[in-house]
Amino acid sequence: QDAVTLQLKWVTQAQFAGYYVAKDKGFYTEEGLDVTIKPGGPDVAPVQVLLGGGADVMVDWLPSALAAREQGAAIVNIAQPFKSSGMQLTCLKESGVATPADFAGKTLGVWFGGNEYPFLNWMSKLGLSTDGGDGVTVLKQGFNVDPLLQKQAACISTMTYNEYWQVIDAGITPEQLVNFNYTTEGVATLEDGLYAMEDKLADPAFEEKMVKFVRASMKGWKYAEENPDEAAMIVLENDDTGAQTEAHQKRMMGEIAKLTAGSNGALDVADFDATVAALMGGGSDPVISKVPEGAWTSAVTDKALN
Amino acid sequence: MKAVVPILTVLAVIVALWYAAAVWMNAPWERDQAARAGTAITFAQLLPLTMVQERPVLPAPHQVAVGLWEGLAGQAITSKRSLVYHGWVTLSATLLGFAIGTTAGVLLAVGIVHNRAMDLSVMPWAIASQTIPILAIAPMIIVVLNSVGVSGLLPKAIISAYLSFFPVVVGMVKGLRSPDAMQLDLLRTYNASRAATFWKLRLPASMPYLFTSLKVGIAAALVGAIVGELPTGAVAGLGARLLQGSYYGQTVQIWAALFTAAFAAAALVALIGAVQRVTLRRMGMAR
Amino acid sequence: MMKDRLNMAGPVIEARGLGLTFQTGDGPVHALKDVNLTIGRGDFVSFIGPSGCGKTTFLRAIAALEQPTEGTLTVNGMTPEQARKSRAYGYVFQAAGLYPWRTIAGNVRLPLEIMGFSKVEQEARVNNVLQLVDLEGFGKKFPWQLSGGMQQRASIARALAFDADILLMDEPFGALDEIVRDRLNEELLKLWARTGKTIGFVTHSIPEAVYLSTRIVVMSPRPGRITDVIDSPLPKERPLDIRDSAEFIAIAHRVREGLRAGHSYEV
Amino acid sequence: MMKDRLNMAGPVIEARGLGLTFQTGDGPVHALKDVNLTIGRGDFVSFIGPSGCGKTTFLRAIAALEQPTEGTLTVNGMTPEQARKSRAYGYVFQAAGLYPWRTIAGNVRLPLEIMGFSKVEQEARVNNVLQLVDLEGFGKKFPWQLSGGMQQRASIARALAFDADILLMDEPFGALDEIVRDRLNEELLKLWARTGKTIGFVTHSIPEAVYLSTRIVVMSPRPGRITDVIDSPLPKERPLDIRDSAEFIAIAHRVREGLRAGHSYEV
Amino acid sequence: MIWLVFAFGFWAAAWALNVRLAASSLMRSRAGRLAVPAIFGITLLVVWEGVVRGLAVPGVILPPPTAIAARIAAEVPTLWLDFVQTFVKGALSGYIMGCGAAVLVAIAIDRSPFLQRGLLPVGNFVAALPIVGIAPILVMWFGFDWHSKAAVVVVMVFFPVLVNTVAGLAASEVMQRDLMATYSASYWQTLWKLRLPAAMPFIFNGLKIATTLALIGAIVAEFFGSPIRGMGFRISTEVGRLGLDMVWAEITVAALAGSAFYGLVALIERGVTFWHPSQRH
Ligand SMILES: Nc1ncnc2c1ncn2[C@@H]1O[C@H](COP(=O)(O)OP(=O)(O)OP(=O)(O)O)[C@@H](O)[C@H]1O
Ligand SMILES: Nc1ncnc2c1ncn2[C@@H]1O[C@H](COP(=O)(O)OP(=O)(O)OP(=O)(O)O)[C@@H](O)[C@H]1O
Ligand SMILES: Cc1ncc(C[n+]2csc(CCO)c2C)c(N)n1
Ligand SMILES: [Mg+2]
Ligand SMILES: [Mg+2]
Repeated sequence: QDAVTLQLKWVTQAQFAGYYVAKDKGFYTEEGLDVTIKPGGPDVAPVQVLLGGGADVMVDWLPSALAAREQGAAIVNIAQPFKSSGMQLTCLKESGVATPADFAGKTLGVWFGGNEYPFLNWMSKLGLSTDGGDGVTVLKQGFNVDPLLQKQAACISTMTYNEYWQVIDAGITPEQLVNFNYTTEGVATLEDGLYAMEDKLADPAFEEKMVKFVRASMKGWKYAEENPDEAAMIVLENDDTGAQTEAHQKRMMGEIAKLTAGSNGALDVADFDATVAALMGGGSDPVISKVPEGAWTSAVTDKALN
Repeated sequence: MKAVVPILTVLAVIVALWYAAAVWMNAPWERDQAARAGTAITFAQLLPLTMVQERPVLPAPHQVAVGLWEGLAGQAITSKRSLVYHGWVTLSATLLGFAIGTTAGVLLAVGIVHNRAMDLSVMPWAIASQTIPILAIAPMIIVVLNSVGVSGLLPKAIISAYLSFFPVVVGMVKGLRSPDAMQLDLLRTYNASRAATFWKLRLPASMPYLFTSLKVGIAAALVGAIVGELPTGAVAGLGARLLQGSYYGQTVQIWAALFTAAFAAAALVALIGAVQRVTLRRMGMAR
Repeated sequence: MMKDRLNMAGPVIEARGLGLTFQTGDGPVHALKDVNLTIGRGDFVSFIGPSGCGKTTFLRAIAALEQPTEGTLTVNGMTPEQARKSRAYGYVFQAAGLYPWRTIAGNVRLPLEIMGFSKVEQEARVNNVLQLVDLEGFGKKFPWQLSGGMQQRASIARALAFDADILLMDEPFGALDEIVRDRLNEELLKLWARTGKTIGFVTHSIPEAVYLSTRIVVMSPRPGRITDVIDSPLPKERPLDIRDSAEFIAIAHRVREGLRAGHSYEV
Repeated sequence: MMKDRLNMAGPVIEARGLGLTFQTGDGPVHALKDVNLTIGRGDFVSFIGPSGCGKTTFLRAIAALEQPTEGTLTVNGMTPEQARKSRAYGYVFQAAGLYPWRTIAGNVRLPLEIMGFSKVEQEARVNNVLQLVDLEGFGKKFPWQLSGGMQQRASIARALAFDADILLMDEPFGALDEIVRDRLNEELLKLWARTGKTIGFVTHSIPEAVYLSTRIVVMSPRPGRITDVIDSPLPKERPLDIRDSAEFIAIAHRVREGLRAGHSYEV
Repeated sequence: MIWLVFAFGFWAAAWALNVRLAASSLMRSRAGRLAVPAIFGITLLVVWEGVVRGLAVPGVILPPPTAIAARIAAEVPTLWLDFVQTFVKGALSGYIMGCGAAVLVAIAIDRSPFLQRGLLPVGNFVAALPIVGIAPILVMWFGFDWHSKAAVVVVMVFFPVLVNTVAGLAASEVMQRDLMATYSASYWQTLWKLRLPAAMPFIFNGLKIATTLALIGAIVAEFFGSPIRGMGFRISTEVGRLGLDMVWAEITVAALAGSAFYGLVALIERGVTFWHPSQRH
């Protein structure tokens, strides 16, 4: 059995259901793989772990992966299970935000640590500066939705599958909220993809391992899409902290299924180019300065899916 | 024993203040909710609501108590929802880190006391090392150790050791230097070797300092273990509980984990205190 | 314990043109200057002089705890350092300085452990000296369980335990009241008579110096010099009431005069 | 400072059946028992007795620093507590106990600040008492820059600065060498003769007690009792060599005998 | 390999030099005493550089000191902005408030043994609450700007200073207090003229410990929500961007600022407690 270590971008939750399902249902074992799944968290930079040799493959967002690649980290997208973006900006209606034109002068909560690129890109498209003044005041949002509930920010970043529901659960009704979806605003970027080291991929044996891994993972994803409740329970069992709740994970799985629905695992080049274009158009301070070369490969998915 | 009444009194006052603060801090949310619903709310209606919020700004004491009770006693201790289980995960890293940190601290102190070059060069840098924000380098330590194949308990323990060695160094240097000139001169008149001076004078004389710094050190080790749990992917342990709690806005869970950590620290410190009393009494240094 | 028993005939301690200067923040302090003194085997020499005149410093130089800056100092014909290495002396500090984590017996045993006596020998000697200073039965107590006077005696026992030829005592009885002091003076004299040790003894008390010594060294301060060396004509056997004899009073008077001369005030 | 100058005729300090018991971990310690003593205005009373007999305790009780458990104690006809509040005494502790963060002048000035003397008055008094104890020129130094003897004198100056009627001194000269001690004894006598203060004085030295006092109180330990009160027939004018007079020696002898009786040994 | 050999060769040479320096008479001069730790520090940096280059450690895991130095030089304005936000606004204000409050509370409870017995154990318990748990709560309470950072610092420094001050207020000797009693001095006179001066060595012990705590507290609190400036903010975002040289640049600033802060307090201590034996050797 070949050992593979997967580094997640965040803590154990239904966002990564496909991998847990594949492990739990024995899809990996069928491929002859022994997969270890390492949860992430706000203090984990998956690229660092990958470069440090702590993992063979990781889940990351394309913007931060491309930024890392420009920093000299030779990582390559080998598969893209997520088709659509789940990121949005959620605002309290009472704060007076109805359209993006109302952002000026408001405080907006943003995730940093590699997740800030789509937002910065959007703001530069809107022509809003992000260092206060006549633009917007940016708040580095912590782990949760408190800034909105405590009215420290007019809007905060949420994922359709997670934080948005936390706001709802806290007792705020959808009618009291305004959502700005990144896809609708035309600034969506590719989210959870699978990445590996370029030099390791040059080794056919490793590539073969990745092929098996992607094939089994996609099987897991499709199973999860079809059996969301079971998938959620599998995730729950794998949560070592015991902090997740069943209701929340089931709902999250339902939302995640919408994002993975359009993907068979292969990267859609048009989506990739759209993300790159968005990142390069970031005004005076673009996220990446030149079109990335070799940042993705279809070699793995080609073999895995045929 | 005569401390019991004062402590209980102080606790009672704190709990009372805490309840008052809980009402005060949780009330705006209820008022906002009422306003959003377009209704008015009286204080009498509001009061009970502030005691039972799902995501309170400040949970009421009984909410924390219930959270603690469920976490500690309401689960099988092997359950992932048990605070005993998570407490043990953190505690094992704490103890290992404390052992490493104490050993390193004592050895460094011995070196500093016996070697002037070490004295002059190490001390300022030991101080500087403690001004480095541990949360910033903890992920790097984990990654670096990971890349050389070390994972699991040890990386956490090393972060915990990083925090606990410093008080031990400072205390032990002070302790090993605490013999006065006359006590040292006495051994010189016997032409005692450095080793004899160490074992028969410096080490016994340093015991009170050692225990004091061990108390500080073990509390620091616990904090280190918790910090070390965050960048390991928050798999298990009190740090993971804290993090997950804040991620999902489960205020009560944060507070329960927080209190468990503080109880653990208090228990560890008390344990060292007990060892200290026994040792010092044996040595005739406590009266 | 092979001590150097050569030079039985020669002087035990010999200082020639001895000087010792401390370098301090505000300039050098001349603690000793041009000190010449010869102490023979079996002498009981007292040092007396105003505060700060260098008595302690001189004793410490003999014990190689300070380094003279001028002149020569020999102990048993060796340098003080060599003598220290050969464990030639027992030193009683002004304060008892017992290690608080050791029992009384443990404290007395300390030098024996360090010098590698056998366990049996250690036990025997500890019992022996504790008896000598009237502390049998207190071996298992810790220092703080004893009165100041008892602690002082334990520290004397500690210095006697390994039976060094030379005994250096720095105001050993300073903290005791007159009656206890008298008693210990008698005991010390008896011990000295019995063992024939060479003793250097610092005191502030003129009667004590006269009562105990074969020679009294009077010192004066800034810089510390020897102003008078008085050989005592008193017999070796000295009952306490010898202090009322005319001879005694005469010597005491001479010491007092010497001291007063040294006190060219201000204190 | 309006001190209570009533009762000029009555006794200054009067103890009747005074007892003081400390409650300690291993049972009560009877520090004082059935102490009866009357001290009149202008008396110089010395307390002498073996270590632990309660001398300090008695002095502290007079100064209202300890609470007697039996009997009565009055100072100037008031309770010690009231007397303390009316700032009736200066107290010299056994150790100098200067505040290290204050200069010598600052230390002497301390009671004056507390009692609200004017700045000018403070300066004048500080200079005055520093001169009295031979420390002019050292006012700006810190305690650790002075020898032990000088510190001791500074603490005496501090107690004299505010001119209390009663002076309580607990072994004030214990740490000094004989010559300095003699000199300070003379000075103290002069001061006493000049000011007519009432002085309570603890010492371990028999000659000192005899030389200074109008009355000598001999105490014995466990429990602390007064075993002898000796009224001195010596004249108020006392040159140092009065100590060689037959009268002096006789009193000293009586004190020594009293002391020895108290020492029902072991130390 | 060459780099490794060079690094360890340098280490050995510098250590030998330090051993000689430490034994030499140069140690009496201030420059001599500064030279030894400086040489040691330089050695650490050289070994670091050598190891990173020798083992070809990727820059995104551990950058070499030269890269960090270059980044510091290039980013002075940003570093300054972060320093002001975190150190001046967060750490310093919290330090002053926390230490001030601790001393005042210590004086207040000093009058009551009852409160002391009750409050100190509870205080020790509160002091054991891990900062990583408290920080998110305080950020929720006090907002994301520097106020919450200052609050975290207040919580962190309060108890060490309180405990030390209480111990210090009890540190005057019986005899020194008795002296005041013989003067029939009032409570405030005794406090002002005796107990506070006598407590200073202890208070400064607490104040020194508090310096490093303050800086760490302010930085760590920024991990849990902050405006887009500050040392903690920069560190956490740059880790995500793999800007490790910038991370280390901030760490360097933190270490320098922390050591300087510590040094400053130690210097004030020297001035205030000049009379204490530990200051006089
Ligand atoms: N380590 C030192 N550094 C500087 N000066 C010193 C040191 N030790 C002693 N002195 C000075 O040397 C002189 C002699 O000191 P020493 O202790 O020998 O006096 P002493 O005669 O023993 O006095 P005492 O009767 O007070 O014990 C004093 O002036 C003292 O201040
Ligand atoms: N605070 C206390 N608690 C318990 N016992 C005490 C206390 N103070 C003094 N004693 C005891 O009271 C007795 C008398 O002590 P005190 O200090 O008055 O003796 P003293 O005559 O001054 O002796 P010295 O000559 O040693 O100064 C002693 O046995 C001592 O142990
Ligand atoms: C410091 C921090 N960074 C990111 C997120 C939000 N987050 C959690 S999961 C996820 C998507 C990838 O899993 C994102 C963006 C956060 N809450 N805190
Ligand atoms: Mg001396
Ligand atoms: Mg006394």
